[in-house]
Amino acid sequence: MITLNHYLIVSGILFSLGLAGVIARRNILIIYMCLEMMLSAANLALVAFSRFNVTQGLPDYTAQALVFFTITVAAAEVAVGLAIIVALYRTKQSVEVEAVTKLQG
Amino acid sequence: MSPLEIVILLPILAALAVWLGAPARATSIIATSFCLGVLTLLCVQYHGSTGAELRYTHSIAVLENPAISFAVGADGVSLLLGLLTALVAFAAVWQISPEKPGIYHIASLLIAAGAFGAFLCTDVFFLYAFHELALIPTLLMIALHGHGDDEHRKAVAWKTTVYLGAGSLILLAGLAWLVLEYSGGEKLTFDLTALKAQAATTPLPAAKQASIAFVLLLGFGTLVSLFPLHSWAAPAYASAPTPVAMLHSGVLKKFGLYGLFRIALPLLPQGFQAPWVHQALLFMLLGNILVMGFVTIHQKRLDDVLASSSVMHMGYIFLGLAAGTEIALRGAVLLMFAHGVSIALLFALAGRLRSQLGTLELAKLGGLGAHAPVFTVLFAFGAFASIGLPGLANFAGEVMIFIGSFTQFGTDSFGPLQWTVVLALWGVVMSAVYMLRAYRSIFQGSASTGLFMTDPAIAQRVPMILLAAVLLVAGCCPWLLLGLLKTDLASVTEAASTAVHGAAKAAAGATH
Amino acid sequence: MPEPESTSASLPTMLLLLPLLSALVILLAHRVLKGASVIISLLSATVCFLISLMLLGTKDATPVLLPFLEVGKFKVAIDAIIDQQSRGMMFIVTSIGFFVHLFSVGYMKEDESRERFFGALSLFMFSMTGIVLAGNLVMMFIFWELVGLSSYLLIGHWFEKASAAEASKKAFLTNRIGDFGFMIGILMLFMANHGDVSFAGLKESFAMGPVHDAVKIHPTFFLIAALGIFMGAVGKSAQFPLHVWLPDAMEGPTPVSALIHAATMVAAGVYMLVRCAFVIEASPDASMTIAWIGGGTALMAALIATQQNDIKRVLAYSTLSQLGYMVMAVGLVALQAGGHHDTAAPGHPAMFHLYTHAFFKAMLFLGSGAVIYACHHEQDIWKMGGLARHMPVTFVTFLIGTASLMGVPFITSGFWSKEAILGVAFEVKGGSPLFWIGVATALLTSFYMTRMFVIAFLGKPRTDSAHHATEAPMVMILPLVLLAVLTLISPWGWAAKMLQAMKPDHAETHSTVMIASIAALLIGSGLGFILYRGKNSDPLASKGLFKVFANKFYFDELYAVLVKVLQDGVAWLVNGLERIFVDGIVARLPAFAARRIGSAARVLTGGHLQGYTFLLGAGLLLVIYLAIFVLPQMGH
Amino acid sequence: MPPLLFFLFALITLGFGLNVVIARNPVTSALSLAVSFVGLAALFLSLDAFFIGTLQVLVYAGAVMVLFLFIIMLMDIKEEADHGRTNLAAIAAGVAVAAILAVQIATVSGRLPESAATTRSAALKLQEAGARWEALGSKNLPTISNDLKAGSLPDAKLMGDTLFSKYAFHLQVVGLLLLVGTVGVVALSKRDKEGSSPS
Amino acid sequence: MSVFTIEAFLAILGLALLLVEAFVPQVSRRTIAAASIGGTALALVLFFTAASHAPDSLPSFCRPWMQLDQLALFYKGFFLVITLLVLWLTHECAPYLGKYTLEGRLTEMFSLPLIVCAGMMWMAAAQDLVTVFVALELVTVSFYVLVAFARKSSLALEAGVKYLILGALSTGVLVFGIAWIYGTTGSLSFQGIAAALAKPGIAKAPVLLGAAFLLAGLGFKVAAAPFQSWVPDVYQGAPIPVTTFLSVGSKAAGFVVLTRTVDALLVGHSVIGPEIKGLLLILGSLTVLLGSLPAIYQQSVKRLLGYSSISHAGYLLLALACDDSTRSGMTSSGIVAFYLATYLPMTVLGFVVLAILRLNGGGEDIRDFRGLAKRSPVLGLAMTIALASLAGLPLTAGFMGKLFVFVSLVDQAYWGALVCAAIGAAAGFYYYFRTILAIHSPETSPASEPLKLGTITKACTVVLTLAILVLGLYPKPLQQVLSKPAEVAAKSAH
Repeated sequence: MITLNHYLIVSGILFSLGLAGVIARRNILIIYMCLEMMLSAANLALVAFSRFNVTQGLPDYTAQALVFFTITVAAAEVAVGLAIIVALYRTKQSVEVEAVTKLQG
Repeated sequence: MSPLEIVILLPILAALAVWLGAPARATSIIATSFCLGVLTLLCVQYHGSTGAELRYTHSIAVLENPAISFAVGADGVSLLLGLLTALVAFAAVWQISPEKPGIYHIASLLIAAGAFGAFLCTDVFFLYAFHELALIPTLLMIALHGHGDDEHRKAVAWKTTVYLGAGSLILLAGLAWLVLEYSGGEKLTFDLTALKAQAATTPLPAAKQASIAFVLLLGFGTLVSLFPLHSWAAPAYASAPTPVAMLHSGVLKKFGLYGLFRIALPLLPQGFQAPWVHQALLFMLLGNILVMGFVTIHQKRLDDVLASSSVMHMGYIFLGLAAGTEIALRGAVLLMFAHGVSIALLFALAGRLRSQLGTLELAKLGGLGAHAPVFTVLFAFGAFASIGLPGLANFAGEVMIFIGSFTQFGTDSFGPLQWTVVLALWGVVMSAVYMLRAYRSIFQGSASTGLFMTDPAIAQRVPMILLAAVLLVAGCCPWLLLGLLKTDLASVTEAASTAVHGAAKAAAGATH
Repeated sequence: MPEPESTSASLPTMLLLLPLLSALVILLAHRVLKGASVIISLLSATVCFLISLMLLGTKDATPVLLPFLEVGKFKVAIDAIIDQQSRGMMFIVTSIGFFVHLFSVGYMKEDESRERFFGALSLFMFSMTGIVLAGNLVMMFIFWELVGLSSYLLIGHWFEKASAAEASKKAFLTNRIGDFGFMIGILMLFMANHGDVSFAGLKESFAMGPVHDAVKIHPTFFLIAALGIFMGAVGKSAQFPLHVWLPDAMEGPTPVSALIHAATMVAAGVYMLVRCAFVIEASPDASMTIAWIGGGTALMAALIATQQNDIKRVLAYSTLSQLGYMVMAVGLVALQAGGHHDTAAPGHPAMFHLYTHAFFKAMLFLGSGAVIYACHHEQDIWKMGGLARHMPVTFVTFLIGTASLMGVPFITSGFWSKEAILGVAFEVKGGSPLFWIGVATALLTSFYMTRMFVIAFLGKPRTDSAHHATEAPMVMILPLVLLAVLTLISPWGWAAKMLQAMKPDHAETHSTVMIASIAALLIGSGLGFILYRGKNSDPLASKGLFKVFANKFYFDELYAVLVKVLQDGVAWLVNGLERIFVDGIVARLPAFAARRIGSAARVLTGGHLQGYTFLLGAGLLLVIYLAIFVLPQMGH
Repeated sequence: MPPLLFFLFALITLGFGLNVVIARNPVTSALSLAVSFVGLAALFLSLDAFFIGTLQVLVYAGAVMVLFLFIIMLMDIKEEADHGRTNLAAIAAGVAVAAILAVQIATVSGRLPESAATTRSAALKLQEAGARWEALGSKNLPTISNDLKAGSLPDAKLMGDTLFSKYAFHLQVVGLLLLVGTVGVVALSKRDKEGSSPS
Repeated sequence: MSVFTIEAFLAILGLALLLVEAFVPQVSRRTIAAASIGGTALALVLFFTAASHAPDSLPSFCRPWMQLDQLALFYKGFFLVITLLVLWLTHECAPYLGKYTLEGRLTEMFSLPLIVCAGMMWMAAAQDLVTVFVALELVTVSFYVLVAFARKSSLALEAGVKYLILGALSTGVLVFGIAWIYGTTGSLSFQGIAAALAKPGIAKAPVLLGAAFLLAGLGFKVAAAPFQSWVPDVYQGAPIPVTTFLSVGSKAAGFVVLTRTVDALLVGHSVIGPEIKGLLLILGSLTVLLGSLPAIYQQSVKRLLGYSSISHAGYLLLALACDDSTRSGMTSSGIVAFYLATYLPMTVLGFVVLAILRLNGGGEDIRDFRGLAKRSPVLGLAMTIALASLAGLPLTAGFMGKLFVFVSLVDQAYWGALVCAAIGAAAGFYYYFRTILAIHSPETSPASEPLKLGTITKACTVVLTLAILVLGLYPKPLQQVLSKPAEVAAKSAH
């Protein structure tokens, strides 16, 4: 049978994959995609927990509401993020992390 | 409103006025002389009092829990140190030459205010806080207007600042610990009287007292340049502009000693009784006396000699505190006063020497005694006072400290404390060596070519003559000062003297 | 401030106050006063002399003049002991002081800064009076140091001269070393006697009080205490090994040498030891040590004196030698008393010798001053000669002094006092080596005094200055004459009694002693006369052992090395170690570490986004690791 | 959901997720992400979260991914420029961190008491819930209690109820957030009239 | 007045300003600035008049996720004040900021802070993680825009990108943490979490995993090590008003949430209490050190203030760890709030001076401060006091904050953390005083003409300086405000 553990492990692996991408990739766009992946992994964990936290015979919808908000917020974040990335691209002609190393020390 | 509050606030207001454009010299001289007058009057009024309670108290609550209040109050010890502050501050601002920028006066006034606050506040919080008021003025004065080349004096300024800062943080931790342990019930209090009351009714276990005492020793010790935490002091005084050197070495440094005397000893009698703390203190103060004695002998410039000697002499005051007997403690207080006056006088003279001749290199000076007899006599006053010549202020203090350490006779009479005194006495010889050496090479012998100086004009002599006169009067009539110290030490001594004997016994027990 | 109790307090008070006032007035107003300073100082010395004469007739008392320090039970007052010892010493001090003042008026006439000189003289008078009157150890120490200061000022009077400056410094520092021991001694006595450092209290305590028993339980403690006290005397009375300053002190003006470095201050050590006799008596080992150091110094100084050519140095070493004699006497008497001290003992050989020596040595010094003055500040005896004819009065007084010093039997004071000391040495068990040392010293004394006298006063003038020498002026001659009178009368019973000379009245005189000393005198002076009569240079010079004498046993060289190695070398080393270790470990190492760590930590903010994300990830791992795998295991 | 299906969708989610991370071409990454999200949506469905699953497909796999692709196309980004070894450290670091993190999460996840719970052991009790809903009286939404009693989970309805009753305020805040996002996008991506920056 | 009025007013005002700008393009910047500043000031006035009776007016539907305790009210006031200051600063900086924004437009700079303020005020009252998340994201997303707003400056853009990526990463971590906390405790509300953690049977490791993620996510917001690396870069790159807002507002917002979370995790006999405390101590100590030591090397004052902000976050974390120490009259949350209140005037003052120098053509480096005391004595003194306060010198506000932290640490006998705090403070003496030294140095900076200050600027400077001194010398009123929750909590506990 598929247990909560399975879901959590999938969520954990997905989160880790995202983190690996964030650290390893140089393309800011892909980094951003990986961030979305991490967010989704968190959502998976939330949904799984909400399903197995049966309250009064039903899944806990407060957690699912949080997932709803997460998705919405993520969408807004993506919009703003992409706008910033576009602005970066316009000035630097690049979306690689090497384009942003002036501030340091 | 207590007169002490006026004394504390007046220099700050004067500094503010100077900053706003008031005539610097006049303002600061008026302010400091007013403080001097007030404190002299208070001393006269207080003289001979035997009541242990504080006088001229007034307090304004700043916080209720922890109970912190801007509380002032004084007994003989604080009045004496306040008087010292006023004297040195007056001398310091007077001798600033008029062409110097206003920051000289502002810094001097702020340092003086800090010292006043530290000596006259009875709340641990403000006592601590006021001392720190001097930190930035000191930094600025040494780094911007100090002696030596730019890089050197900045390095010295930083060393001093960070060292003192770090020391005061250790101190803060220690004080916080003390306050936490001694505040009865749920509420913290920084009020010294309340803390003392609590210490009297429910003393802490001895082991804990010892730990706190040690932390406080390190904290206060850094501010007093207790060996081996002293290495900031000598370069700082040597590099500091004259008024700062006078105020810092003469007055501000005494804060650490005052703190130990006022806070640590009465609240943690058994802490200093603990053999390890006691012996650590003896070891460190011997470091001050002997190591710094040799270091001073090695110095080749007058400012370095004075600066190192100032560090060295702290050892004697610590010795008085370590002995903890009534005689020794009073001796320590006397010596604080005397050392403050003498070193301030010496730094004032060294400052003048530097400004006239441009060098303080002993090898380059010589024969000034013939050109500037008054100057020479004044210097001799300072120098001989600092080597503990009877008739000048330092002697009475030193001798009381020594004698105070030799009060118990018995099978174990020659404990670590007594051996320390014997070694410390050798320091008296060493201080004569370097002081006379300096005196010899500056004033005696034949004058070096191109170095010519004259006696200061009458107006410029005022502060120096004042300080020299105080040295003489206090030296010939130490009972005048002792009259201020009639009973205040009872609480300290009762606890501390048992402490010392306990420590001596314990140490003797350990050696057998 | 307690009211002075009638006359017993008023005389000592005036004795202290007058010179102090004089010194202060001169210090503050010498610019205005100019020459009047001299008068003020002289006046104060005169009045003091008169007061001390009045004092001679007073009864014993111990008035308190002024409270100095008072803490609880511990009291140090400026008080006074008035007894035979102090009255006699006061007479010496004030009389010689007065004469020297008088002499100085002439001697220092041309000096530009004679106000300073007289001011310092007054200061000295004040300090010395204090020592004499001191009723307790702390007060004694206070004035002890103050005489050191005045001595410093007076030796360094001509401070532009490097040698004078160095000599004054040396004197002060050497005395400080002595005072180091003195202070330890005082502290130990303070401790033993539970806070009472008055001589009266201590004496009582040693006799029957708590200390009486403690002495038996802690003999080492009291040995050290006694030696500590003695160390003070070693410094002040220039005993071996701290004797090196006294000859150098001759850099000061000659009247100073007469007053301070011959008659009074250097004798203060002996005075103090006699005051503390009960302490020394309590410890036979200490007594023995003291006696031997005294004897050793006496012999050593006498040997050195045989090869000195500077008239003042000869006298200085002679002073050393005689002080050694006195110190030896102190030790011997203490050994003799050995705890069964007879409180009623009227005299003391050391004090008696001090007494007689003070007058004739002061006279000799003043005489040498007159000679130097006459010879235009020439001090080398080989450049004098034949002065007897040019300076008859000086010659006569000098002759009296020399005879006294050599101990010409029966008529000179020196004979009686020296005899008393040798007598004690002879009597005391185990004192015979010291007795023979004493005799040898007496022989040498006769020898070098004869040598000096013969070279300087007899024969023909060797230089122009000696040739044109004339008798000194009246103000300088008068003191010489008066001192000569005092020298002559002082040993005689009635005078000794009146002047409180503390002459011991020995019932018996040992013939051995008498014979030995007369033989020593004859052999010594005879040899001197034969060797040096009509010589233009020293026949013994640079011959083997005599070279060692001439070079003062190389003490100065040895000490120079010691100072260089033990003081400057150690100072250099300590300074370096302090820089490296203390400053390094406490200050520079943490600063360095903070800067390095800070610098290294800047890598964390190196500007690379990937680095930041990695750090975030790694930080996350760290936090999880800590939270789950480390902290729960730590147990709280 | 049968285990087989779970593993299938988990594999899709993770496999394409991996492809996002390792693909050289951003377009591939974006498309893989979309597929991965679809797999994820299926997993949501398996957890009875139909509404969220739908949302995941609509918002993420649909709107967001389109946005990404749009931007990629707009910028005409090709493959990541090959900087050779410089990336190696970053890759190693990323892999290491991710691996450790995954292990940590997996370890801890096993220690969760409920980790062995299955959809069967934590079965939903729809009938009971329906009864309780009905008992709520005036607050009862009949449509929900009817569905529940009929034995089906009215996921969207329940979600709606939660959002509009309990989290009505949050919903408005999120609305504000979206508005801010819009404003931000406009402010940040509007062309400069001076036209200093070429596109 | 409803509890939402002020927040709603601010949000609507923000949106209205955007609309005005969109539809009436000719409206002047001054008008917009005046509207936003005036609006905030009005909100502040309203807040103070309404604050006293606000707790009673909480409608029942929001009771599960909202609370209006003393702490919430304090933070709301705090956010209003900082917003007002930031808006004023934005207005001051407008002349030079306009050079870097599109067509010199700054409307968003005036409107977004209002929305941020509303978000932060909601955060202050949040009672569950959903609310926290939503409000936090409102703030964060707005900040993405604000940081990158001066996009003609490549540094601002770079800061924007860095903040964006790392911020999003931290959001992911935060949500993951929320998920696990929810999964293990079965609740999203702080009360529920606390209740669940008080049960002894709960498995520790999973809760700790969730807590670790949560702390990491929030740690990023408050600039705690090892999540601090973005701070210096972003602070340096962002426009001065935004940096000010970030360093004071955003940090305070982070700390409200952290306070609430930590309270929930530590309350009573929480099974994971010791671990959380340990974690906070370690992170706090690390933060102090990693904030202070690299700061020694900084040449840019703006960046220096970034490091300073990190090290202050460290002290705040240490204060949070001393949860049991209530002897100093305040709970740990009270101390944190107090510390932040002292942190506000000194930091803002620092940025104000930076802004004034910038406006007069100066740079942001320490050497640009040389001779400031001569160029403008008032600014010189104010900056000196601000820096002294930042360094924690007694008689200034900064010392009072540090004192409470030190006392708590000693009370709990956290010696290791105390040593780190002391090292950090000692290093602080160096790097803060370096600027003071430059200010009073007789050598002049590249620009050396006297600085002319407007009346309002001068007034603001003086007020902020006085605030530092008053908080340092007479902290009683503030502490009274903050010590009430302790009493309430004590009552409710019995």
